[in-house]
Amino acid sequence: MSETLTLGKALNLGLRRALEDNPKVLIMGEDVGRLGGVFRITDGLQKDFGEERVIDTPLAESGIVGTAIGLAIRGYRPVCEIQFDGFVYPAYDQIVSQVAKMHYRSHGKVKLPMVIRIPFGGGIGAVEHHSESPEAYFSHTAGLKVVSCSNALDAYWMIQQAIASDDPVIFMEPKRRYWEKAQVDTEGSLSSAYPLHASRVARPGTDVTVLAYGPMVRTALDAATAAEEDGRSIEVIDLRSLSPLDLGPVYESVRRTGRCVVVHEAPSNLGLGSEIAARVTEECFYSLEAPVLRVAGFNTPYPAARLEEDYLPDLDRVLDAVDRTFGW
Amino acid sequence: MSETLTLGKALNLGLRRALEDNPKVLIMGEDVGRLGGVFRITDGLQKDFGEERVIDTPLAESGIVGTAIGLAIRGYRPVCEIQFDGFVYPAYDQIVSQVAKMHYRSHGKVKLPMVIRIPFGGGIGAVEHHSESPEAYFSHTAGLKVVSCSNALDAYWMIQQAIASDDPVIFMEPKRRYWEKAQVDTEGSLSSAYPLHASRVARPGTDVTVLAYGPMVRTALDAATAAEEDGRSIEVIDLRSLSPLDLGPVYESVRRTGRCVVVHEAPSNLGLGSEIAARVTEECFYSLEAPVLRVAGFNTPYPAARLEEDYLPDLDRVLDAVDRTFGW
Amino acid sequence: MAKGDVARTRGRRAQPTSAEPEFVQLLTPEGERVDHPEYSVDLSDEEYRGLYRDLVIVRKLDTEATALQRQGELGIWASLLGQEAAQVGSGRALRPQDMAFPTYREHGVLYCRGIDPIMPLSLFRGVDHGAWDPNEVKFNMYTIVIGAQTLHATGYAMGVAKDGKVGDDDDQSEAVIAYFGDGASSQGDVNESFVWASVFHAPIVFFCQNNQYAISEPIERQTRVPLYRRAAGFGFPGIRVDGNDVLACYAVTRSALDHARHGQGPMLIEAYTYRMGAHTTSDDPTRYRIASEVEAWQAKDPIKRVRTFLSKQKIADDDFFAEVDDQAQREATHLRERVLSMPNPEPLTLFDHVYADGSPLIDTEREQFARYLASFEGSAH
Amino acid sequence: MAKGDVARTRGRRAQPTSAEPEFVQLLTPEGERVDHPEYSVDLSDEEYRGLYRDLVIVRKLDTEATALQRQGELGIWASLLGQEAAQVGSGRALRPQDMAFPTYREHGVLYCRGIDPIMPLSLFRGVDHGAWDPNEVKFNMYTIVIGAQTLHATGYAMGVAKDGKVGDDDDQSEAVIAYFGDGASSQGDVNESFVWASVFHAPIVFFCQNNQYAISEPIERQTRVPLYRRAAGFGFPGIRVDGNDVLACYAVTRSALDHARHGQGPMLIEAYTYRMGAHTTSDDPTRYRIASEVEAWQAKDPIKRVRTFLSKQKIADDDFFAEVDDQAQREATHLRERVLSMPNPEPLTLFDHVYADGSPLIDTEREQFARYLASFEGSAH
Ligand SMILES: Cc1ncc(C[n+]2csc(CCOP(=O)(O)OP(=O)(O)O)c2C)c(N)n1
Ligand SMILES: Cc1ncc(C[n+]2csc(CCOP(=O)(O)OP(=O)(O)O)c2C)c(N)n1
Ligand SMILES: [Mg+2]
Ligand SMILES: [Mg+2]
Repeated sequence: MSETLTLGKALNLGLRRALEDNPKVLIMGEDVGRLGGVFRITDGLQKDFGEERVIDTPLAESGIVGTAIGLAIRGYRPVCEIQFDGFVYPAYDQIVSQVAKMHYRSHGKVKLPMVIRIPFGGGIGAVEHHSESPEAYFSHTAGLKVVSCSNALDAYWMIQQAIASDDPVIFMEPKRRYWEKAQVDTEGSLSSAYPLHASRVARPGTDVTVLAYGPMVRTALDAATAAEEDGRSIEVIDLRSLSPLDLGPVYESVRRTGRCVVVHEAPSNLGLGSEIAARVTEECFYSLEAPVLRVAGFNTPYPAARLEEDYLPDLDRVLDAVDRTFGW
Repeated sequence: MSETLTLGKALNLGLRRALEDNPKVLIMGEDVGRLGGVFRITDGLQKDFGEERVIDTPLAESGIVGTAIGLAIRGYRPVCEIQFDGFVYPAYDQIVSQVAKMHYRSHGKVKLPMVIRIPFGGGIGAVEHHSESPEAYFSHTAGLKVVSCSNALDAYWMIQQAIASDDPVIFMEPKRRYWEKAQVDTEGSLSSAYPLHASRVARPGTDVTVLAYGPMVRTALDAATAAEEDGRSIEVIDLRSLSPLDLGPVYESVRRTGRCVVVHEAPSNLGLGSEIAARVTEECFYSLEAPVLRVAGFNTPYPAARLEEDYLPDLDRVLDAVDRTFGW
Repeated sequence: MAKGDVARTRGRRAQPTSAEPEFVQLLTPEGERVDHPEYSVDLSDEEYRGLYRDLVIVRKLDTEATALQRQGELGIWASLLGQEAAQVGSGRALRPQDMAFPTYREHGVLYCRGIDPIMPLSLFRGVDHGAWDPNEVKFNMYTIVIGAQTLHATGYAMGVAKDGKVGDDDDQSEAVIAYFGDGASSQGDVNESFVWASVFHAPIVFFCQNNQYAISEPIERQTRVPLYRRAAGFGFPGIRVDGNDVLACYAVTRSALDHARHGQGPMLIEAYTYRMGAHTTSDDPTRYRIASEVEAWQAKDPIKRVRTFLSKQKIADDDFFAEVDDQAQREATHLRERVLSMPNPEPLTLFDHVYADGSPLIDTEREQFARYLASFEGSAH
Repeated sequence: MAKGDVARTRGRRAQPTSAEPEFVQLLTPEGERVDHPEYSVDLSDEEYRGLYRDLVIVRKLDTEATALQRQGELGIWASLLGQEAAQVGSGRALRPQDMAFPTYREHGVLYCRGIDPIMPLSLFRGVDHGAWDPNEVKFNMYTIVIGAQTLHATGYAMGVAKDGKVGDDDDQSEAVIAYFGDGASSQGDVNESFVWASVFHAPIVFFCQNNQYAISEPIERQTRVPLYRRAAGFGFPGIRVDGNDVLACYAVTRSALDHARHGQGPMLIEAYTYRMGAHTTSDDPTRYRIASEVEAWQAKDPIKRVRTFLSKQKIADDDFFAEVDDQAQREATHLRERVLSMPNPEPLTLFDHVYADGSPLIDTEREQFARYLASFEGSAH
């Protein structure tokens, strides 16, 4: 049946269903148990599934990911929660040198079906280290898969698909959208859900292609709505999968529109926009009316909360870039 | 006076001179003292400058970088050696969340004049984790500066400039070129040396612009020599500074040649080539005869030694890409 | 079965909390002065009153900050409520030349260093990330990444030794104190800092405020044995002190700092205390701990015992207590006024101080963004 | 002055190495069986001879591998020379159902698990990164990143407990052993694994081969006190064993593993031994240690003492020793033959196994590279 859910609640229900469907699924992290996580994404799960499956861990991210690897080798499917984006770095070595390489190292004899959930991005007025966008660090790492949901419906299905995947998945959650509501049909089977590693046209359009993922999809859609009033038709594509990228629909779109703008919160320099710009230019060289433009966080550390509105891409900056693709 | 030096020996002499010129300069890392480093880059320095300045540390990279931060706050200028590229990740949190952010966090009141030396890249027939190219992880990180030397002359001066810099510098050393010789004029002052954060035309040309840094500069130059025999003139630019990038000379070149190829060992996906392709396309949109092409490591974990010749970009793959820019 | 064990460990408190903890105490919750074979304090009445004044003021300022957050004037606040004795005792034990590396909760230590309590509030208001000079105030910026500062402190202490600032002269030689929490004790960085401090014989005191919780996680999620015992395995002494006893915290920290400054190496102090409030203003402790536990600790309040002692010993009278309350109120009001009048940062300042030597990329972005903002001038935006 | 101290610590050996180390020993370097209050072994003559056979063979295979590297048949080799007793003793203590997590040097443990010694040589030859199935052979792939495997082992052990495989039945219940070195003890990961193992009461034995060096760095660069003492501060027992005494290593490891499998939690064993050879074939130990130190340890050779014991006790005669040498030689020759005949991997295999479910990006690259390679067919390339 279909219900109206916040993105956070959809994740919670998705995790619950994964715990129900497979006894090997574990949830582990800081404060995920009794507290239900600082964002309450695991709310009620320890109460219902017990401390053996929903585990409050010691305070050390390398330990969380490192022991999850061992549990995965033993046959479990751990879902690790990193409390905030800025605290994933102590686990970086285990993620880059172990999680990403184990399958390759073993010639496929060791699978690490683990998920690392990371609430990411800014816009919640937090202090330092609580608003980072580290996705490029993971997308650049061969052996990892990286996805990001932008709405409650995707949140519900994508978290289950990530857990079902035999590859390790970095699951980027748009924390500032946790409270946004959408209709979610919780019936149906995983297999019939929209594919995990496929991008999706979130709003069809004809004049320019705007790409976004996670928290910026809403921003892009708002920009499209605003642009419509000015009689400009923006096609918004939700990338969803950040590694591997699914750019087929993007190429198709750009060949039609001839214009492309990529939006993300992460700094522009070596952010996903750079890879997408490079590939789109290679694939659509003769269709482009203007270079692929990027609307991104500035190349500074994430600033203090009272500056984040200026730092973060917003509707106006997206429209400004769209305009520039026409003025080129 | 001018002498013929290997790249490794030039680094050793540059470090020696830095230790002589400033009593606050320290060298710290695993095996850097009595052994002189596994690549002997710090050979003889502990003997001459003592254990208080050339420090064999416990075996923990986060500890090396974390204590170096404290030493820098105290007024020292630590030069940390990470033994191999693949072992920098345990220090990633200290680098990304502390080294990169301290100056910003303090509004410039805390300077961290530290250098993190990383022998990087493949081609030496090593086992896993000894042939990584992690530079994009650092270049994407605002607050860090990243450079890479490609020859003995640059090695000698750039390491001294990096140590003299009041910003933290990630110093990427092309380990497989440690034994390559060049003429080095060790006279003269730092201030008169070629700027640290400037790219340089390594070989002028007219038909196509090939960009490289670190170990791939030699490969690009060899390709240029080979191409010359086919009557094709390749301009090779040594990027030298990976953050910030100095692309002015690149734009100037590409406007002349209309063709651009970027070469690096790191995986193509979100490697420096993607950022460079995006910017060059933005700046030289109407000059490009073909999209900027990338010759890079494949998007797999670094393979076993007996596969690395296939994995690594070589002269033929560079020429193949050059050809494709003409066939577009 | 281990399976059962794992479950059981969750329900049961680790030894230290179940049994009466073995710790250094000089002032009981009832306000009785007790002796300890190794540690003692011999303070003047003025000094006793000074400690009381500090305790009351830091609590008052903390309460004010919590109120400011509730009223939307701060983005978040990490309250020290219940930890005043640990912070005032250790803070007052520092000599002027000593350097402190705090977490994000050491407002009391900061105050005892003679630093204006307004200094960290811009961080909690979201105006900046700290923006003070650690060397100027001998107090590092707050560090939010758990445990990271313990390595910075250790490196700094190595520098102190290199500078030849370790020795017998208490007014010249320097020591370093690194603050961290019970949860932080699980981080690799903290344990690595123990390795470094020991191997390099650094003049540092590790001061762990075991306030029983890491957000929602009780101490037994981090250890089965008292934390102070961690030190011995790294080659230096560890000791537990009653973290709600300002005299014990002062005495033990003072001696540990001098031990370090004299060249006798590092020490670990576990201040056994309790976080009376929420982890931060974003936290809801009722989800994970019961009222009776909090009440039990109320009886061990760090301020009440000092007041009782001062009265009993006739070191202070009601006029004094009233005067302290007035001063606390004045300082709180003054703090509030200055928080309310804090200007918001100018948009373009977000590009400042990324690098000491600048960067063309940042310069270009600043310039482009300035032009972009200008393009809205006059418009509705 | 700490400055002096820092310097001095470098010259001086830490306590354990200066004084005769306190450790469990059952067989002296002179081949005398000695008793220990807590630990004993009661082996049949056959078993004694078996241990000797293992020791001789693993050393012979190791010597062969070193020779293969010298001849350019291996890219690098990490020799276990001098550590045979620690590896054979602990390796033989494992029960069939137990799981081992090695570093990159545990060739002897691997052999005692009944695994074909050819298994890891493809890694050292540069043919692959390991490519074996840890669960099939109950022996994890070699881990090169120092310390990382201790967390994997701990997580695996948590899984053992979750599976209800901890209990009194020695044939059913499982234990895990994690190998690491003295240098690794400084890594955050290793200390975090101690925290996890203790808090979750995991059925794991941490087996640290203290071979006195981390490449060129002597043990006092990692600790001032014996490493086995590290455990107590994390809440579980630690013990030091004569790492050159195969009987002591066997007895102590056996009991620690059973202690763990029975649900009594983790233990740390420090095997006090010595790396007789270079760190790896790329290393030159003459740069950092003196011959006399090596000679002193030669006198404590792990094999010589067993041979003496077997002879004295008439458990084995010269025919037996000769037969063992023959078998070792045969196995070494067989190993060499198989190394020489190892095929090089096909270029396109570098794209295999990046992902379990594949990736379009990899598929495209494989296809393009195949076309690229084909374009050279017939050409000089
Ligand atoms: C590396 C890292 N992981 C997670 C967090 C989120 N976090 C902030 S405070 C905290 C608990 C800290 O507990 P403790 O060390 O006991 O200090 P306390 O807050 O109790 O003073 C956590 C998990 C963080 N700041 N840094
Ligand atoms: C994280 C990391 N840092 C550095 C290295 C390089 N390295 C390989 S072995 C080694 C020394 C290890 O010493 P120890 O732990 O005592 O083990 P041993 O080699 O003596 O058996 C070092 C520094 C590494 N492999 N991993
Ligand atoms: Mg706490
Ligand atoms: Mg060792």
